[in-house]
Amino acid sequence: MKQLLLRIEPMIWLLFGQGILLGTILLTGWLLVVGLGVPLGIVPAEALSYERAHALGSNVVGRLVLLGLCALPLWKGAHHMRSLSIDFGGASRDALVATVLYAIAAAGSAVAVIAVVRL
Amino acid sequence: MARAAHPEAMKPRTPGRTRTAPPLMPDEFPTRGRYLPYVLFDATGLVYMLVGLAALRVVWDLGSGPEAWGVVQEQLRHPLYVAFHGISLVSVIFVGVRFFRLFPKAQPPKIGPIAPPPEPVITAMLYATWIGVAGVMTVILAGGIF
Amino acid sequence: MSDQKKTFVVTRFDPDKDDAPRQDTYEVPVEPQWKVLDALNYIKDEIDGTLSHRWSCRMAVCGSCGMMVNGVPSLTCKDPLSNYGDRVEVAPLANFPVVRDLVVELDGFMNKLESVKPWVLTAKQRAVEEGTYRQSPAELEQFRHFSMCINCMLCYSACPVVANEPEFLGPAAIALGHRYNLDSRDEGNRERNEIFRGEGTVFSCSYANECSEVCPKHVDPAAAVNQAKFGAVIDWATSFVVPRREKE
Amino acid sequence: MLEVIRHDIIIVGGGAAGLRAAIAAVEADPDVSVAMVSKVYPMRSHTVSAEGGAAAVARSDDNLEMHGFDTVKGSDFLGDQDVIQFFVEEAPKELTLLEHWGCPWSRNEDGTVATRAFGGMSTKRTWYAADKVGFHMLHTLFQHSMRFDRIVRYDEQFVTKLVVDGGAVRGVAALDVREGAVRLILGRAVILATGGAGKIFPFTTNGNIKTGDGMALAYREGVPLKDMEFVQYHPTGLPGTGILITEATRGEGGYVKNNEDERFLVTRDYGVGTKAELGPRDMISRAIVQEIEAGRGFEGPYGAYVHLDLTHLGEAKIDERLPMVRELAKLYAGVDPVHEAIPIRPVVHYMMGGVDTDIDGATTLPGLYAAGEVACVSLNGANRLGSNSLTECLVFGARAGRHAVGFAKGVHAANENACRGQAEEEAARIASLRGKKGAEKLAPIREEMRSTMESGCGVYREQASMDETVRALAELRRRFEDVSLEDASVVFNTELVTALELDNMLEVAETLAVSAAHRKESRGAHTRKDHVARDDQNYLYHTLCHRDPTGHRVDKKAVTLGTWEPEERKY
Repeated sequence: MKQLLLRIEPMIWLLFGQGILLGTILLTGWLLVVGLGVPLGIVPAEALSYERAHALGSNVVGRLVLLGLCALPLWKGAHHMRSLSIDFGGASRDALVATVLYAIAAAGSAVAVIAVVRL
Repeated sequence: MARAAHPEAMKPRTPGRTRTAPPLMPDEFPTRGRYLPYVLFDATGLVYMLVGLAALRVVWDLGSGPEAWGVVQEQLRHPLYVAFHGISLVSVIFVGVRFFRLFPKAQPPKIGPIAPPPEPVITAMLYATWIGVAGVMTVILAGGIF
Repeated sequence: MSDQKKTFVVTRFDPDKDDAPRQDTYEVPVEPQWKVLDALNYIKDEIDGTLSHRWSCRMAVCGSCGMMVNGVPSLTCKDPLSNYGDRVEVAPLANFPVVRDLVVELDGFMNKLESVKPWVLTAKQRAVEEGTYRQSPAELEQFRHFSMCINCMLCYSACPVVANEPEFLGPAAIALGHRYNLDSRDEGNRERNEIFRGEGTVFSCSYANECSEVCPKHVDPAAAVNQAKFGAVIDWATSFVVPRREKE
Repeated sequence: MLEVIRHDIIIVGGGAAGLRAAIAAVEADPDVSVAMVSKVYPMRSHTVSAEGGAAAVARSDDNLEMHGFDTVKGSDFLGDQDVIQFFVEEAPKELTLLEHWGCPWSRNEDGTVATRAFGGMSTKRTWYAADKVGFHMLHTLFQHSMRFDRIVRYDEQFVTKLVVDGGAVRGVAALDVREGAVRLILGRAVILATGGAGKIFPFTTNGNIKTGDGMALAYREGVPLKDMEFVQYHPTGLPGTGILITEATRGEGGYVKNNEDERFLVTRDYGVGTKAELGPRDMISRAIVQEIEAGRGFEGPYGAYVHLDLTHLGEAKIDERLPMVRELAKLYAGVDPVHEAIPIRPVVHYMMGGVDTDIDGATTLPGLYAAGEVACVSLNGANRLGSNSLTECLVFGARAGRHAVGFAKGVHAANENACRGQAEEEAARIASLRGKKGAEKLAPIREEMRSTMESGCGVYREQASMDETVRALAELRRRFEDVSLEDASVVFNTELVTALELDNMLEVAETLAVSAAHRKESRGAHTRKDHVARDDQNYLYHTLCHRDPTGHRVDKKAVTLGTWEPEERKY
């Protein structure tokens, strides 16, 4: 297991890199409006009416942005939670922890692709 | 007193023949002083994982039709959800600032034939992109244009 | 001797006498411009001859006298006593097995350093008659600050990954391997990048940046490690596209 | 139980000379097994502190003849001219090899290696790496040596005795500082590369490990020490700490000024002529001492000093060419050289003298070699020119390494039993030192040794003061027999190491004082108030200090002349 993880580590790190760079950049706007703006009433609810949201989401750029902000943060999340586990003495079970975390991220990414395609 | 580091930390392949005292971690590790930002930086991993999954659920409901979309919009107004997204925003900004301090100096002096621009230029480009994209997305999502 | 005194709480450990490290306290009359090392040498000469610590050049270039001072890795010959109040705690470097008092086991680092092949790797050995390589000042500047590492081990003491992941190559070893990767005379990139992706992988680094904070020679090993990640990934990716591509 | 290890070549010391000798040995014969036994990890060797540069002909307007003549003139015509001839020929090759191994030499725009001016050199021939050449050279050599499995390192093992059997050196007895055990390492040849002995003086640029161990090891086995009286005072060291401010500061155009802000090396005649600040070290050190004695120095907490002014060089040039000088001045003298002058005074820096060797590095004891500052192959004679020493370590380290491999082939394996006895004796002696009771303490004896060396063998010497030093040192040796050691521990007992080092220093200090008292003339770094002139008729010879039952006997050894005739040393 450990050897497999080592072999794919560069690819994981690339995904992590995009996760932290693009993920951070894409999530900011999303959190401001979808997470806080509309729910708190600062932004009028019509902005995210189904018709408008679906229209925005279903064009190509929309789909890519949505895919980015769903899938990429998962990889940053997985990689840094793995580091956190090691920080608190998790080196011995790292192989297991890493496999689980990256599996979640991979599954999440797959579902995200489907979610974006079926829009 | 400092916590014990991994017992094998900095252990040579063929250890010396005298008994050694086990390695200790730096005093402030993990959650005090200089190491708190680092551990928080790692801890934001959990936040990013949850935010990603939450966004996935919203996008999934968007694809499931108007009723599902209405339900999720309603749930998003729940104080706990709002608090979570508040914390997520703080985390995202904390991660962005800290990562943008690393990214410029992490660029090798030569990528193939071309040399990346000097570090301050890279930092400026990063922040311009971040603010630009966040601004555009906010305006679009909030109904300003389109 | 000036009248100002400081209290030194020094960690002691003799494997033949102590089960675990203990602390001794000394009152030391200090001179205004003394460094921490001067006080330790005063203790050794005048108060307690059994205190063991490493030092030599006393001008912050040999790297022998690294210790934890008030919990922070520090080069004691460079660390002015004026930085500290009346109580100064001196302990052996964190993350290292302790051999005696303030002396730690260094062979672990020597193994890591040798494993990154820190020497010029070339397909063909250049003959002396051919004279020196041509290397422009710009090419020299690419790797020069990474070659300033004096192996003082402060970065290893500050690094959380070194504390928790024994196989990790560590800041200084990666920085020196990366130094040779960036040297225009060296052709060992591919070989070293395989090592960087191997057991002690550079990807274990989760960027605490403490190694660069404590480095007394401003080598910035955090930059070196993260640049090495970049190089290792590019090399890994191209190895699928163009197998065994020699650096031109 | 005594542990016995066998190798072909044993190198004592892990600095530039030791590392270069090891590399040369394994390159000469890939099957040879080399042991590198060093008191400290090799990257801590004192080579690391060298700042200025390493000399070798590189420019088109330079040639071997000029480098040779500068060196012999600098040596006040005491250097052996066949050695100097070989040295200047090999120097460029050695520095080129080092460049191939990765040494980050500073460069010209066209990519060739840059060179700078240095004291006593007629043109710019000092290769440099900003102002950290020793550090870069040592780490390059150490990292390069790591690629050879045939070089086996014994780190932090302190060689306390050469094991001699059948009239030849057979190995060494080494104290493993960590384990506290003495180990016998047998070999067919031993190369001493342990550096100088600056710490016998109170005020020196040298690190704590420069205690003349190799010189004492050889001396105790009957090998003579040559030209020990010549001690180089470097003109610019920081008062108090003695930290070196490299000559490259003057090479880059720095001025030396007295308390009247006067560049006295230009306005007054101190024999340096138009070279001014770039005159040889002995002359400039004497000029500074005279300025201070004439009351034109400054007074400070650590005694009198003069100014080294770099302010006119500008921040850019200082940061590019002299970054460490700026860091050291700020850190250890509280002065930023970009804006203020640096306080400096002459400081003990280098030992021209050392273990007597021929051009191959071989000593009178078969199988024993020496290279670098520990040796006196006599490249430097009475005064070394700045930046020749690092190159000397490479040139003669390599030669000693190659020659030792050749010698080792004709030697049969050592007789283990005879050698084992000597090693066990040494182990018992060292064990008896641990926690030894006595009326004396280490620190006072060390301080008194240093002060008597300063008063007797300083920049200016006279018969009475030198004789007094010889007497005082003999007294200190007796008191040392009754020294007490507080630390009886076994593991990493640094007090024991300090005691052994003090024993070596006292031995070496005596040979220095005795040789100085013998030479009744002023030559190079050996300057007397009672014999001001150089006396080629009576004293154009090397002094050989032998150890014999009555104490120390000084003999003569002819100087190899030939290419350049001795002339008055005027610049």
